[in-house]
Amino acid sequence: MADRVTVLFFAALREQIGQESLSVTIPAGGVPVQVLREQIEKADPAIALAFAEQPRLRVAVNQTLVPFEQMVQPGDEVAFFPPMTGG
Amino acid sequence: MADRVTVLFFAALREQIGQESLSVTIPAGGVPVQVLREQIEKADPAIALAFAEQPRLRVAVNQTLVPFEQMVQPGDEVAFFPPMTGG
Amino acid sequence: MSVHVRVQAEPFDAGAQTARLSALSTHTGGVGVFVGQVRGGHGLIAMTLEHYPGMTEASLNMLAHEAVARFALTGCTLIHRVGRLEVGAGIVFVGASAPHRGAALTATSFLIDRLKTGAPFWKREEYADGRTQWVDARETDEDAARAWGLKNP
Amino acid sequence: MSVHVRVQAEPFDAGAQTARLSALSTHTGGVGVFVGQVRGGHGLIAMTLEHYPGMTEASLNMLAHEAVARFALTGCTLIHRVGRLEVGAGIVFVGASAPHRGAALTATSFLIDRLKTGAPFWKREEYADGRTQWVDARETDEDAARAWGLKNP
Repeated sequence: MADRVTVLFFAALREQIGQESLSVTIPAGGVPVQVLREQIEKADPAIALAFAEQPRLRVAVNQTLVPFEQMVQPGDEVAFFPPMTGG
Repeated sequence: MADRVTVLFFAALREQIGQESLSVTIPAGGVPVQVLREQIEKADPAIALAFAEQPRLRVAVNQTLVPFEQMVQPGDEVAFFPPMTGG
Repeated sequence: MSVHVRVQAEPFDAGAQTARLSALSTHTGGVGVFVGQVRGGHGLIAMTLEHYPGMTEASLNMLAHEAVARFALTGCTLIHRVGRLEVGAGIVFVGASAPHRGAALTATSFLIDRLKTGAPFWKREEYADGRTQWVDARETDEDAARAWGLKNP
Repeated sequence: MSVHVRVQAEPFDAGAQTARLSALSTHTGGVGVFVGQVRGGHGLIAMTLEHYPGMTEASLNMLAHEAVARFALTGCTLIHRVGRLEVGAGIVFVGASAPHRGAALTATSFLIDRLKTGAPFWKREEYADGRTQWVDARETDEDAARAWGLKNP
């Protein structure tokens, strides 16, 4: 439990993947977003497919947009989503 | 009467000149605004002074801004005023 | 396409005017609005707006129609007050509706920049100490109007 | 300086919001407003706005404070609706008040350009024939946001 992150999906990604959140175990020292991404892609082909179809995938860690090199620590909230289309 | 134009003054010009309109006789064939201007300046020192203090004097003929070379015909309405400051 | 122009002594209702622009067309995606009001400071208590009746309405109408054509607006509203207006009072309402936001916002800037120096209004300031003073035209306002393309002599 | 940010399902009252901005400070000389609404056409009947609760409010707050600092605003309001919105319905209200018109109008453009691609909202279109479709992000929107200076990754 202490080494888990919450992963969220929004909009088209949420629909394609068929779920809106996951709980994922990561190393206690953390991992870059890119490594977490590959981990969940391997675990679920629906995620791999949805991400592959989304060339401009965005990621937020603890509700702040970040690059994929950003480190994710246990307890963080990580959200993947397509480019935003508000306004 | 047929060879007259109405001359109007607005804003600071109206206050300095102390009147808001004049009726002026011009040649039947018309004159450029510049000639009308010199004519009323000669007729009234208050007008000459007010115009001299207004380096960016504007003129409208029949309610359209025009350059001082524009011809004025009998029956026209000619308005002199400072730069506009609306909005 | 709908143009609405008014010169009036009474206050305008910016909300009702914005709602009217929003409702004009189902093809409208954005409405841009600018409200100019009497700014306080330095002892100013009010402004009196003088205008050239007849030419004012004609100038505003021409300006509104130019904006509609230039920015393909679905609607355009210009309301300018005249008479004595105290600090905080609305002076001018400018509104532009269009299918996309770019046109609505650019038209709003165009309209207020052009209106400032291209329609026959003049402001006289009134101060708490009794002093009154005609507002000088600012070069920057004339530059802003000119930046949209040559128009006034 | 006053910042007002809301994410809500209910309609907003553009008039009341504009009036609030006008009344915030006697130093305000201009209020800029943009209202985005659901544009009809091609059989579109509604849009559903999804968002990322928590991050949405944080993003809008950060954006509003950035605009206040950058343009020396006297006030800034951002209201974004979520849920299902039919053609003609307001989606977003953006408002900025400032001593002078330039800052108010430039801030209004800045806010809507940045909001479009920088706050976690997503639109799904709903057509008369039953078809639904997520709106694709437009490169032009991302260019517009970037033109105000680098911000998003």
